[in-house]
Amino acid sequence: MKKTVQELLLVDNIQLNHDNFKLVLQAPTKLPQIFPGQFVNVEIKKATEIFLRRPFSVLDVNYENNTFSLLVKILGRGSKVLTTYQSGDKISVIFPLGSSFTLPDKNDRVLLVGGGSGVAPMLFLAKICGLKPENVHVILGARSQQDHIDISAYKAFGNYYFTTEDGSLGEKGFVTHHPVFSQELSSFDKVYTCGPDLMMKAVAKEAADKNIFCEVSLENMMACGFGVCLCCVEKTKEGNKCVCTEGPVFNINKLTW
Amino acid sequence: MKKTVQELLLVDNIQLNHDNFKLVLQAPTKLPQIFPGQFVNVEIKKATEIFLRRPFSVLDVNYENNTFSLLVKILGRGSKVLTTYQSGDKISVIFPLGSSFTLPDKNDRVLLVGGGSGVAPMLFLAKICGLKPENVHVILGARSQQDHIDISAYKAFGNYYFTTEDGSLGEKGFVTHHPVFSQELSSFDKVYTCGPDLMMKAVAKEAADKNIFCEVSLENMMACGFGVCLCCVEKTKEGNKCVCTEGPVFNINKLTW
Amino acid sequence: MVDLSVRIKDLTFKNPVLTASGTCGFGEEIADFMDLSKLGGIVMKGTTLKPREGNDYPRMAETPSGMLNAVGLQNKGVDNFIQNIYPNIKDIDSQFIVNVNGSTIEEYVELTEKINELDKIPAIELNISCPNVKEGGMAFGVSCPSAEAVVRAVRKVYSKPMIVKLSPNVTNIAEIAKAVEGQGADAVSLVNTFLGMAVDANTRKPVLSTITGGLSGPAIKPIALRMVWQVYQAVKVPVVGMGGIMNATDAIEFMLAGASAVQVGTAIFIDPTIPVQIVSGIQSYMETHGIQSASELTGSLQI
Amino acid sequence: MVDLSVRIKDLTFKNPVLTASGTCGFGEEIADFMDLSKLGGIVMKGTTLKPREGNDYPRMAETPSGMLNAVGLQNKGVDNFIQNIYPNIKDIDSQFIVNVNGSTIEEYVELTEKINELDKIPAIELNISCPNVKEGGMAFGVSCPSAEAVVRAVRKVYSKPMIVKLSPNVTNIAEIAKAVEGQGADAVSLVNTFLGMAVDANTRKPVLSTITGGLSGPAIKPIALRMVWQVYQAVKVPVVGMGGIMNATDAIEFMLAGASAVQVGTAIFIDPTIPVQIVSGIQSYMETHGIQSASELTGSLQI
Ligand SMILES: Cc1cc2nc3c(=O)[nH]c(=O)nc-3n(C[C@H](O)[C@H](O)[C@H](O)COP(=O)(O)OP(=O)(O)OC[C@H]3O[C@@H](n4cnc5c(N)ncnc54)[C@H](O)[C@@H]3O)c2cc1C
Ligand SMILES: Cc1cc2nc3c(=O)[nH]c(=O)nc-3n(C[C@H](O)[C@H](O)[C@H](O)COP(=O)(O)OP(=O)(O)OC[C@H]3O[C@@H](n4cnc5c(N)ncnc54)[C@H](O)[C@@H]3O)c2cc1C
Ligand SMILES: Cc1cc2nc3c(=O)[nH]c(=O)nc-3n(C[C@H](O)[C@H](O)[C@H](O)COP(=O)(O)O)c2cc1C
Ligand SMILES: Cc1cc2nc3c(=O)[nH]c(=O)nc-3n(C[C@H](O)[C@H](O)[C@H](O)COP(=O)(O)O)c2cc1C
Ligand code: FES
Ligand code: FES
Repeated sequence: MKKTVQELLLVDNIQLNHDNFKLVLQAPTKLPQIFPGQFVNVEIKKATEIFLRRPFSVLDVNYENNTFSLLVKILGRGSKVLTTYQSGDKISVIFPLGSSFTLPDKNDRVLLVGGGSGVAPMLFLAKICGLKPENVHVILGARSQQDHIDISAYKAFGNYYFTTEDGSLGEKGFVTHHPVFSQELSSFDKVYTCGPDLMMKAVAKEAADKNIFCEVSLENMMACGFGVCLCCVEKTKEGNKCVCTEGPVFNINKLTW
Repeated sequence: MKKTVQELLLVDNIQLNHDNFKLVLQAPTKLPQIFPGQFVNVEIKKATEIFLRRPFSVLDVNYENNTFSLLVKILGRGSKVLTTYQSGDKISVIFPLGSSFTLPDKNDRVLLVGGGSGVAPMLFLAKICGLKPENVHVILGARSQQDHIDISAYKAFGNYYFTTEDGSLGEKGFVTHHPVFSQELSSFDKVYTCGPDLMMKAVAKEAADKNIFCEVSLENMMACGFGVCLCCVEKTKEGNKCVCTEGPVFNINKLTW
Repeated sequence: MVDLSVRIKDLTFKNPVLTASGTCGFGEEIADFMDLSKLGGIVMKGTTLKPREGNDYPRMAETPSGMLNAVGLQNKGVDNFIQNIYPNIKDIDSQFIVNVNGSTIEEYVELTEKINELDKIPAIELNISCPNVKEGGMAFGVSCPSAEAVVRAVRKVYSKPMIVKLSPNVTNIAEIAKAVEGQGADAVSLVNTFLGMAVDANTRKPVLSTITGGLSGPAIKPIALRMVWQVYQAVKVPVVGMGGIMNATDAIEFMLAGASAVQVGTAIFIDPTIPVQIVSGIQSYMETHGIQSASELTGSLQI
Repeated sequence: MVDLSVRIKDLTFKNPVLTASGTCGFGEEIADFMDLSKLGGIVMKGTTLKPREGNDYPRMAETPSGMLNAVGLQNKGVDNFIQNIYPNIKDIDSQFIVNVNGSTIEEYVELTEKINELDKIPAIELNISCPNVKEGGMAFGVSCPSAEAVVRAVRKVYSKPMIVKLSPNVTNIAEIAKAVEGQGADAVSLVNTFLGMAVDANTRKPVLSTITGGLSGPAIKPIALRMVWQVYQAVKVPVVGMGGIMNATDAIEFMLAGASAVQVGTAIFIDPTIPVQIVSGIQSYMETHGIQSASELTGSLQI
């Protein structure tokens, strides 16, 4: 898949909750195929202090309109300014970047576990994985109810469970405290996860214990996003690997976690 | 007059011609008195590459609304981004800065000569100098008709003459080619000018030749705008002077022009 | 209440935030914007024995996240300072430090002797690092022997706290710091500006009248921070850190890296209230992190 | 048609724009974004005799108008280069230059001997200025005797054009340039990164695993430009300029200050098409200013 730098048109910027926004970007020409786990690198010009681009996973693609969307969570200066962009603004984006999750086989039962902005690739994967909804189980974790976003647009593609640290929505605790983990984990053929490192490590451990195929999508500090700077390395069993080109999706067997 | 740094509200941004905009800023509290020739120093946050503030002369003040306006001409990166700000945006401004033109005496006949963005303090001076309109004569110069702005709001305060380099509006040539200079200059008690250096030097020379009181408002590269960096010096007969505190308005007798 | 005060030798600053020389005039110029007594100290505009006109215009170029200046120590000379400025500042409740400059060692000494007479000037900052003068200045600060010579000579005539301001335009700043410590410097301050240059591609000329100038502002912060950290490990005297500090977080970074106090320079041009904002920002940081005394921050970086 | 080509010794570059080592991989990684044959040359990722894993993560910190990196010469070693990379690049119509690194002089020499065998590698860039390795690297580049020793040894085994890449972390870069010129360098390239540091005030730890790293990007441009100008005046060999070049105007500034060619580094991370944009930007500039040959730009600053 050829990577390009393009000026995209921001066609929508929707606030999803107190710190999450959905940005919809339109390309002037036909979009290449983009898969869950892949990401884009966004230039944020409207801020005095931002120098490097900021990476964001793709949340969804609409090939008819040549649009794709990003789920942007306000973390620091860059993400904050990005959420103030308005429809009609042009944004320079490098895409598509990185590897995608291994799509499940036709009859797989899959568990998707997302937290924080890691929710984006999980929803995308649920939508396009092509499985029967009853075989797609998605656990989404957050600190509290107000940190969850409305996922009704994705409801049709699977079964959704929520956890919150304060118990304000769904199960109380971390994602791995959800009964799915204690009761049904062995029933899944594949586990996919994206979110905070600690969360992914906990999920990976559960999957590894039961010897279930598990892929995680790592987020780390990137300068380029397309494999030239060698800043984004993760220590793997085969030495340092670039997260932006050899990942961000890794099978947990490769990691030294 | 105490200088302050304040977050002002942009209440209006009106495009005046292809590269001139009028920005109206509102202070949360009572404005201090501001006089023609004084300027403000504006922070431009919405641009990756701007570090220092940008100085702009005050075009007009409305003490009832606590607003003042600036005439911003697009010159480079900062002024360009500034003109994209929208009503409702907050802008940090340091003001009021610098010295003002010496207000004319009650019965003076005055000639005001403005070019480029130097038009701003001339219009402001025409408006508030308190003279009978027949004693206020304003020559505004520009490259061509499209570079002039609509000055109808100031019509009542004086007599306006235009020059353009291509002859598309008013007299053809530079401001000093206007017949007022060759025919009436001696009839004025005071000459004020603001605009490109070359223009001001030409005006100053004419006034000096006839021994007429003449003040110019200098624009140079400023880092601070309030007298601490010593970057904005102009060589005067009394040594280097700070344009931002000892000017920007100087009597031509002091300059080494 | 957390204790913001810090000490350099026997001199106490009510908080670790000073304004940097050449960026705050003599204090008066920024008094409109803040109560000067809220500052730990004010390092005044570089002073010389005789008046100096400074360099020709243009003296400034904006650069990415920074600026070049080529002011060249414009000042009215020490006698004017004593007669016209000292009387106005001597009763303000802050520490006013004179930034001492010379083209020759004799000039440094003679100037310091005059400053020594001023009761209410508690310390000097000996500037051996100005990149914008033809004689003296940075030339003294880029080799150990010449730096030592100036410090030794001035030390003989000055017994109050002497802060020596170092140039970053050197291979090994820690060596220079050790050298001046060896000659009796009570503290070192760093960094002065980096020698830089700006070119106007359109006119094909240098932007500054002096061709090169001194680079300051956030652009230099990572290098300045590294130098403070290196010097902190090399010397025993306190380090005053500066270079691109724009907010309390930046100031804290310098203190963690080893600074006992910081100076805020170019940031003042962007917003003259930044120094006092930094004072309160450090205070909240200390409260949040349960730090009792500002001096605990110094060098507390966890490696 | 203006003539964009420039020469270093007997080597012709079709235009003065090269990509900088460590910022463009081996060319392949940026081939999606541009036609590599539009570039004057490609200086490939720093290569060592033996494979290197580089430093631990985190290796990067964003800084005002720049970034720190602490990659530490991660690469698969020269044999891997010869077997797996050289075959892919040797037919691309640009100049592929190997950036040569070593911990010891022997390593530099042995590596260079291997590169010497490769017909389609027309030149090496001898890196004596990497700030991110424990041994060798910058240590060679910050003193004249050690810089001379490496260059002398490598010169003996390599007769094609040798560009020596200088460290900016020195008091007098012109001296180092003269020293390596004296040992037979055919050109000097500058600057490599500045040694800098980033601190996380929240965790009270350094941001980089290696504490210090190399600063690059527009932040350093004013200093790099000054160094190019100083070196240009000091040596007769061509100067390859770099440090924060983001657009054609920046590139032209370096050429006016004395660079015969430029390298574009960190800008590639922001937009990998910048190098080819710079090529056309220089062409328009030359057309506008009536300049026939790019080499006329070199050092044509009007003082
Ligand atoms: C492959 C990939 C995919 C991503 N997908 C998404 C997504 O879909 N939605 C989303 O909201 N975010 C996503 N992120 C994270 C996003 O890139 C960061 O939130 C963003 O760069 C923060 O920029 P900022 O300027 O707001 O924060 P800054 O002000 O730069 O940083 C704020 C704090 O966060 C830390 N930080 C910033 N970026 C990272 C990072 N990448 N890894 C670890 N720590 C970091 C900084 O060290 C700092 O302490 C992704 C990151 C990667 C690498
Ligand atoms: C006291 C004062 C009052 C001013 N009043 C007005 C006003 O009312 N309206 C208005 O539109 N402009 C005014 N200006 C000029 C205005 O400050 C500049 O146009 C603005 O700073 C340019 O910023 P920029 O980022 O757009 O240009 P940049 O990209 O920074 O510069 C573009 C080019 O213009 C040159 N340049 C920029 N600023 C100046 C300057 N101040 N003097 C000389 N050359 C300069 C630069 O060297 C560069 O070549 C005033 C300036 C001063 C000092
Ligand atoms: C316009 C200007 C003038 C300066 N004048 C002096 C001076 O007179 N004496 C001195 O020691 N340092 C002088 N400096 C250096 C500053 O004190 C400070 O060391 C430097 O700017 C780095 O800090 P900053 O990045 O916070 O500005 C000057 C800096 C600037 C920008
Ligand atoms: C991530 C990164 C890796 C680098 N690796 C090397 C290297 O391997 N060899 C080398 O000589 N320079 C290396 N450099 C330095 C660049 O080639 C260049 O000298 C420096 O970044 C300044 O130019 P710039 O500001 O355009 O990036 C590296 C720079 C960066 C940012
Ligand atoms: S971010 Fe540059 S190699 Fe991955
Ligand atoms: S702009 Fe700083 S003194 Fe005038």
